[in-house]
Amino acid sequence: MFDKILIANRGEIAVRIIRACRELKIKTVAVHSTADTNSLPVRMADESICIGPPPPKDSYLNMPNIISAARITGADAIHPGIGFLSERANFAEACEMCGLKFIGPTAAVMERMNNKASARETMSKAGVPVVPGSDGAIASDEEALRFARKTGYPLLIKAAHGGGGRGIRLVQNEEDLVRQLDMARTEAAAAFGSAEVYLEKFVEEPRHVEVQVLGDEYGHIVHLGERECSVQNLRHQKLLEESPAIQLTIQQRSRLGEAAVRAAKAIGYINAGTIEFLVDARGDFYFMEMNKRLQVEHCVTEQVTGIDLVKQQIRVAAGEKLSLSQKEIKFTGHALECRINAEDPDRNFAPAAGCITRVSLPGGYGVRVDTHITNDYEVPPYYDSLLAKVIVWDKDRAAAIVRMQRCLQEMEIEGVKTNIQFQRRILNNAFYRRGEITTDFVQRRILSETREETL
Amino acid sequence: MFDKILIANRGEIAVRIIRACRELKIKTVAVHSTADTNSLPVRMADESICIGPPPPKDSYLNMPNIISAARITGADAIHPGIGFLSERANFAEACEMCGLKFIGPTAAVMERMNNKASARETMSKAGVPVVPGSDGAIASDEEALRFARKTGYPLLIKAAHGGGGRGIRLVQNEEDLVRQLDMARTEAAAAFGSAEVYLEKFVEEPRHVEVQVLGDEYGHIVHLGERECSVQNLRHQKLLEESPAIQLTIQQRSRLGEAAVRAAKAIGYINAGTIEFLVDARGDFYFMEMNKRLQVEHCVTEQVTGIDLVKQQIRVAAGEKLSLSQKEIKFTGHALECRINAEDPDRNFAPAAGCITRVSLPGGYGVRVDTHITNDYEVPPYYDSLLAKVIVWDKDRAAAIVRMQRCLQEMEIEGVKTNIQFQRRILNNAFYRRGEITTDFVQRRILSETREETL
Amino acid sequence: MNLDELEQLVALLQNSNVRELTLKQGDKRLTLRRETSRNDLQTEEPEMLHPVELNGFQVDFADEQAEAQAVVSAPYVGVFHHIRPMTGMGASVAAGQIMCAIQSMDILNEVAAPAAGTVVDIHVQDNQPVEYGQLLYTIQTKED
Amino acid sequence: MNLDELEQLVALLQNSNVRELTLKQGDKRLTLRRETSRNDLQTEEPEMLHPVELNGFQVDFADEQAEAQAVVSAPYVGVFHHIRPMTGMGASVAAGQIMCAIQSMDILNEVAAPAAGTVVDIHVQDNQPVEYGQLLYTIQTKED
Repeated sequence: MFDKILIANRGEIAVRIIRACRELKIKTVAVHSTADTNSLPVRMADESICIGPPPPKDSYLNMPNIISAARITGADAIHPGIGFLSERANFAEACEMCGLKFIGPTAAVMERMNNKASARETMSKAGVPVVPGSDGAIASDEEALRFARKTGYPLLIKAAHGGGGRGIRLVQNEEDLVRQLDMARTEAAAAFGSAEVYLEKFVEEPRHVEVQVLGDEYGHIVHLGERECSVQNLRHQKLLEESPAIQLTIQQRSRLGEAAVRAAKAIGYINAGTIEFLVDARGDFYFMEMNKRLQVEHCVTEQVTGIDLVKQQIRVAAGEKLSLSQKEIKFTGHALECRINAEDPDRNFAPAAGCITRVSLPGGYGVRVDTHITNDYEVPPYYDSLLAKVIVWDKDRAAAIVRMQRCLQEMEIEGVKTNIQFQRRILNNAFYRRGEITTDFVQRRILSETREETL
Repeated sequence: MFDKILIANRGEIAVRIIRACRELKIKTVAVHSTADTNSLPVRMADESICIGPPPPKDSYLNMPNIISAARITGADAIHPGIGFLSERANFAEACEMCGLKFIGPTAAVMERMNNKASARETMSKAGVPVVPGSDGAIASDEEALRFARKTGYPLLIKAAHGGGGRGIRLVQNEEDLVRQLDMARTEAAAAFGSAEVYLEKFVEEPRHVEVQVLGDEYGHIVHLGERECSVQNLRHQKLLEESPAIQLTIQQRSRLGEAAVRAAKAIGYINAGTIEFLVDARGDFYFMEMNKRLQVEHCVTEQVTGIDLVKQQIRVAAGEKLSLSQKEIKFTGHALECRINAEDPDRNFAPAAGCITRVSLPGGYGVRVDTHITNDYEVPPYYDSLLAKVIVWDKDRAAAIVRMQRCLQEMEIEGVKTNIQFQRRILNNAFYRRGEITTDFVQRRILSETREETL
Repeated sequence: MNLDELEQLVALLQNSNVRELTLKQGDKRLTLRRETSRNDLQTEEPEMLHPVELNGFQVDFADEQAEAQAVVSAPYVGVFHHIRPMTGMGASVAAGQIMCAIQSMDILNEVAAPAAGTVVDIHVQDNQPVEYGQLLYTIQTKED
Repeated sequence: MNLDELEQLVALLQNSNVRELTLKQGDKRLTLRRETSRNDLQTEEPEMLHPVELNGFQVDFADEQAEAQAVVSAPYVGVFHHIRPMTGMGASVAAGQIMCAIQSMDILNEVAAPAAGTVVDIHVQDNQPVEYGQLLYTIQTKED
């Protein structure tokens, strides 16, 4: 087992990782920008190292300073957390070259999945359903038109190296296709460093369901069930996640889990990862992409399985064998997570910064709060807007929703605008309550309601 | 179901009950003394009523004011919480007379168990093992001597109407017995209003293990497993509780559970209650007493069973049938609870009062905190010293201990003295770790160590 | 009570023509008195300030006039009832005289005047539910 | 930064013979200047105040003399190394002159002087690990 882990991240996820390390009796090093000098993870960690000024590119994305920080503190592993360097193959490679264990998949695995077109191919070969699409990158307009005639409209043009909902265009007909193909290539080249694009059938009214997998270095891979993540804002950022997914039969759920394990096995995946699927109205599912790291919403999986994912990540990275067999992993009850963000729902969810003058967190039975905020915390304007995750568990979904409502009623944050009220509106929504959520839920059921109210 | 519940209590347990009510969509009335006007339960409840000045006898024990508060607010039930009026048969009776549902057992059941000697008899008849003792109250010195010769020393003299470890004398031999019997009678008369005393065999090096039971109005009674509560301070106040109990075989655990259900059935028990047992080194157990209310440590039972006890109490009181069968109640993992008190371990655990200038609570996976304290909370000197309960869950006891250590390392309370460091010493203790805990654990393994250190 | 709150109170006192201010919380009590010259007092209009809540503290104001007042607050939780004859505005009461009753658990608990004087304010209405400590009457205990 | 902290700083400034005080947090900066008469200044002894941490803010003090100082802080995380010849106490440096190196991932990154002057303080030792922003040298940029 490791003796000391450096956490190359900030905020609530850094706190989460420090807690896991402490329980494993592993010492911790927090790295931080000058904007986070007084942050909770810095105070909690055994050591801390300032790695640069506030802009992420100068600090949390500054590989030489982070690796150097690991060296001067004698850390033997780096946990990249979520975002920042967590999916950069070259960072994983640099860590290994410097004798530091990167807690995540190998650089080779990451690279294999970073090209979306080749990832699709791999999945398709492994028997994982993929959305009907072009065979790899589109070479010419003719090829695109041929595919479109075969598959039908609407279609999506996707940048091969895009991600997180960026670099995607919807086309409705032939004229549209030729015109947008050029624009998509130019945009992709500028945004992702590669002009490669591919075509995909547009799955209408889909749900976003993802499966958590966990693999060790000896080829043993299990899944920890799925998460329903269709409640997203207009920038495709998840707002509210739950496990298990709703409106799936037991058979559909186990097919999803098996497909995810096949997918992870096909690429020799190691450590924690997530396979994202689009699920259509009939419950048919299509591989979307793989997240080669921990997810913000990993907590709902922990609550229904009783498995501490971050500890598992660390154990697997230390070369331990996975002690879990698929059969032993049981799912109990229903978990929900609300992301509480510093943002202004009345101003198009613009990120809010400022000083939190008072914070009152919910608590009690079936409630977990993961956060880095405290009274007098200064929300820096440089990073993502996540302030806290409120996670609840109960026997079933209806009870979990009621518990979450109780928690958001208790929760108070003063000094910055938050989306607490907005989350309460989601929980109150009749469609949400019935589980009628597709990825356009927020726009269709919540924001449209606001527009109607203001008319 | 009830429309509005009045909570006749304060502090963390009032918060706990308000949360359960909210999740059941029941409105709440908090009553409070003038010392608790700005307390968290008062702020959380839908309504609040001041019921008197700070001394408990004038406020939280003031039956006319509390019942009157329920009437003027239109509450239809009263939850008495823990302590205060929760085990007063005449309060339960007064509630019923005024058309208010008392959330707890009936007055008749309470009275049946309030006399210790008759309670022993009832238990013994129901096949629940009791400590060998005199048949009811001792009528004469001769009877006492006869019993002592038959049973052997050491023996205990107990006041029939005592409780909570008060009114108990240990005698080692015949001369001692006669002399102490007189003193015990005089003391009992003064303290408990009755001179009745009885004799009991002294169980050496016992553990305190208690079983949670839950019964509805239709005679259906289940148990929710047991709790190990041997870690107590010198005033027999529990400090750290866990579930399941340690060092018991599966057979012993199920015998305990069955005995508790028999005990509850024998007296026609309704609502949540706890049967306390002494367990000796061989795992043999003896009925000690019954707590006819919720316990502070109910949370560890909730964590290992996934059952919300306070909601069950309310449902049962509303006349619902228990929806749980004994078979369906499953126990998963291990839970610990540390009571964080405002007290000074260096001054014989004297209660501390004052203003909490800063509080930082632990959080994350497997952690629950039940508390009423906030930044700037003024700890009043009139009530018990409980500030917060930190409850952790994990797969097994060793992992739960590590998680609790992590939590107490995170937890910070400034402004008043607390027992956080003292709890950390218990968790570090090798005997505690091995599960070698008897009711004298704190004195023998922790405080003796302090004396040695200071020598 | 922290320094900030105290400063607020001092500011409140300084900007007012109130000479004395008392805070109560539980059985704690803090009184602030303003230094005034005779001149000041003569130019001031007598003014009555009602008790207010400030950060959860009950604050009673007292000036030269108000020092001659007594308040009657509810010693029970229950429903306020006038008695016959009703103790109305301007009524003279003797110390110990029954002024009203609070019905609690079907019992009518009588409430007596703490001092002799004239009723200058009635803060509750007939049949109104009252909590412990709720203000019922203000009595002017001195003749002007 | 809240009002309380600001008040502390103002008090600090008023009770000192420091004329100017600068706070930095991230890229924010706050400067407080005390009004002084010429007389005051003449009776004051020049005094050097080292930067301190106050509530997590780095506070640099500047008086008439200190305004003529520049600090060199670590632009990289790594191990501090003197160069040959070593930039010692009292050494004169030109703007842009290499003063030391920080080894980061096996690469020696050179650190240049931000201004010409004389080294009046060296805050680290050879082979010492340093974090970003750690103070390395103080340079007196004006001749006395």
